[in-house]
Amino acid sequence: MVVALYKGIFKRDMSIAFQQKAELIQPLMFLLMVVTLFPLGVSPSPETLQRIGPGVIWIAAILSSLMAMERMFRDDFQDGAMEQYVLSGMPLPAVSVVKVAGHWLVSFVPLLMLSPLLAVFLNLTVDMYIALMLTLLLGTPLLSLIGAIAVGLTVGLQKGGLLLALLLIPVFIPLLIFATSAVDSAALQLPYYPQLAIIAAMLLLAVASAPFAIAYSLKVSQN
Amino acid sequence: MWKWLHPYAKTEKAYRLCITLQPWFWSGALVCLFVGTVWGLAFAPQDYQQGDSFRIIYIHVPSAILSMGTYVAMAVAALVGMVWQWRTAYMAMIAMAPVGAVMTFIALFTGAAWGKPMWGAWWVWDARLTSELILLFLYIGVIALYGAFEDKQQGGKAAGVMALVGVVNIPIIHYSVEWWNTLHQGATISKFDNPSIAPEMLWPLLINLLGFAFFIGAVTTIRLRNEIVRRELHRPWVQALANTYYENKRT
Amino acid sequence: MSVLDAAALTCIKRDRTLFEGLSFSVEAGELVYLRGPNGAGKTSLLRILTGLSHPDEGNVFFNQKNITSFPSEYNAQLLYLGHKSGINGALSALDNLSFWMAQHGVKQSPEVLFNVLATIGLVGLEDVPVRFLSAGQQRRVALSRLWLKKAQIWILDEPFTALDVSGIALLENAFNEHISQGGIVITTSHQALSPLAGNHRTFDLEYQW
Amino acid sequence: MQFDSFSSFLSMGGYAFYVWLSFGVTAGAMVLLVLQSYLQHKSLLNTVVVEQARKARVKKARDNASM
Repeated sequence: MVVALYKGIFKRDMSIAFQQKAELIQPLMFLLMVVTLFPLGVSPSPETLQRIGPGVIWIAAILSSLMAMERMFRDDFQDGAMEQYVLSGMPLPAVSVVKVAGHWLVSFVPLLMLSPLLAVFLNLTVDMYIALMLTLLLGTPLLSLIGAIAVGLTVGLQKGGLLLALLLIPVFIPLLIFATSAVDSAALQLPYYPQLAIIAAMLLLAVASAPFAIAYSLKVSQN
Repeated sequence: MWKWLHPYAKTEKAYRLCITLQPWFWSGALVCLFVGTVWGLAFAPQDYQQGDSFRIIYIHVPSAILSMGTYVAMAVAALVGMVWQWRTAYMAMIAMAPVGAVMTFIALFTGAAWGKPMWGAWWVWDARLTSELILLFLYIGVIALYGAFEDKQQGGKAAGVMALVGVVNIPIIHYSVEWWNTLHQGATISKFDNPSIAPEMLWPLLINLLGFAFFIGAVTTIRLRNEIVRRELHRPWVQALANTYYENKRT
Repeated sequence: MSVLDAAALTCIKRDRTLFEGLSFSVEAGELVYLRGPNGAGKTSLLRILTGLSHPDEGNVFFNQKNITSFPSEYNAQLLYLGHKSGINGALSALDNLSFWMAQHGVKQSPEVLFNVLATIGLVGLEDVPVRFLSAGQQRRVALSRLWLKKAQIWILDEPFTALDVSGIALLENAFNEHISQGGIVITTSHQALSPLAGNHRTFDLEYQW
Repeated sequence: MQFDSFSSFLSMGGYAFYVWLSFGVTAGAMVLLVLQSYLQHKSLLNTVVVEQARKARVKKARDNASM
């Protein structure tokens, strides 16, 4: 019976997300355009693009995720659904995990599907692309989970958008460092499993602790 | 001035005009595309340098030209809508936008596929391909802006302004990208010029261009009819239209 | 025996004590009309009663059990409607209500939903995204949960806002029915309650500087 | 005819993959666009019929309410 409740929340989030398709596509277009700026700004020669490629893709992914992140709790908070969730007696950490999973599915999976095009734009080799995919697969849930904590805190504020970026960018730096170094070592045909293992460890830590932090931050902004 | 054009400002007349135009567009498109493609693929001579991969020109160049042409047509429709306050002009602009975006996508994809055997990479930051990509972003901007408005009337006006801003920027983007390309003239990217086209290569190209233009006209009329129905849902003539549509579908 | 008790509640918002040492109790079948000037802390008091926000001092008891230590029992019997309706604009009234009914574990068939929406005067608007409805109609969609979820305690914050005359009569009628069946209604409203809502106890909250 | 046999026509002088991919994607994009336009047309007419059904439902409710 309880699973049905969470399935209900997930289904509701999906239907709300698909009602507002534009809000899903816009961060992706932002990502594509930011990546397009680098060859124009830096240089179109394939060697330079390949060297800066991983960093460009990851930085653009983080920036575009910051834009989509706010949508996670904003609607539910503004129309009062968050209050009803708190009062519905369901454990808030579990509810927030369901909402974070829904948000990850809706905004990061399209990003993963777009990554081949970005790899072609920045002239990445096949092994670099595989490493990039692995780091994205492990890294983006981490972005969602940690991002949800900050979104929970700033959702009550009117001007939360930019503040969210200021809060989250420092926290995303370790992920950025290990992800880009993994792709760089893939470019040099070196093994990149240590970096992946560190990212996976950070993800597991987040999965274990973030839901409670999210639930607490939602309660704080409720008050 | 232009008295004969005024009746088409009213939506029902414009709807009827679309219905009469559509069969002509479709027949023109099918004939020209068939003739142009078969002629280009099978009968036109090979290019002495690139061999048969050159035949992609018969869809790349028409779609590239028409992607630019559709954007200009969109801007003209926006201007007409703005100056003479014609709602149908805005609807035509919105009908054209996705068609132009698809044309730009076709030009991009065929350009990349054509470049692959030459440059060895699926995507190269060649001047024309880059400005074509930026044009696609302009199209997506106009479509996204229109989609963001709940009140389609207001959305049409806003998208119209963006279309005009875009059309002013197209030449600026084109020349700055050209200059950027020559500036970064890396040894790896050989300046790829359109080979001088022999007459028997040119004819299928022109026919295909006409074919694509007819195709754009046909799809735009369908989408214009959609926009008109979407905006006039409660008008009696649309109700009658929907009922007759479902009557003959049911019998 | 009182069902809901507030013991020595104190609430301080932005360094201003809204109320201090506030105690009262509500028996079954009672309609409490919370009155007070703007800024007196009515909304804060209601949110403390529901457990949404915590008082600086004091506790709230439901059937003599502290609501912070036994939240699930209290939540099952509580229905709170704040200023924000809890209805998502992108979804239709039907989707919203069937979602909330499933969350409350109340199995409702579409017919019941359609009937409730009809009694609340929303015929023909059941499948329209809620954002296209007027403020009064959106308020009615939120209020239709009173008919759908069987909860003993109704805590309503300004439920009459944006309602027209027929809406107000409908709601007061529902109050009367609810308290006659032993329910509790605690509500605020910027206009006086008509006798249609049945006998009620007014509770005044002074504005404290 | 530029090609002596149909198979050499298909091979396109060794560039078969690129030529046929381009033509295929172009045809595909055009067909998808036309399909989307017609589906949109059908769904719009459908909304008109749904609107009429809604008006009938409201009128019926008002009639038996006023009875």
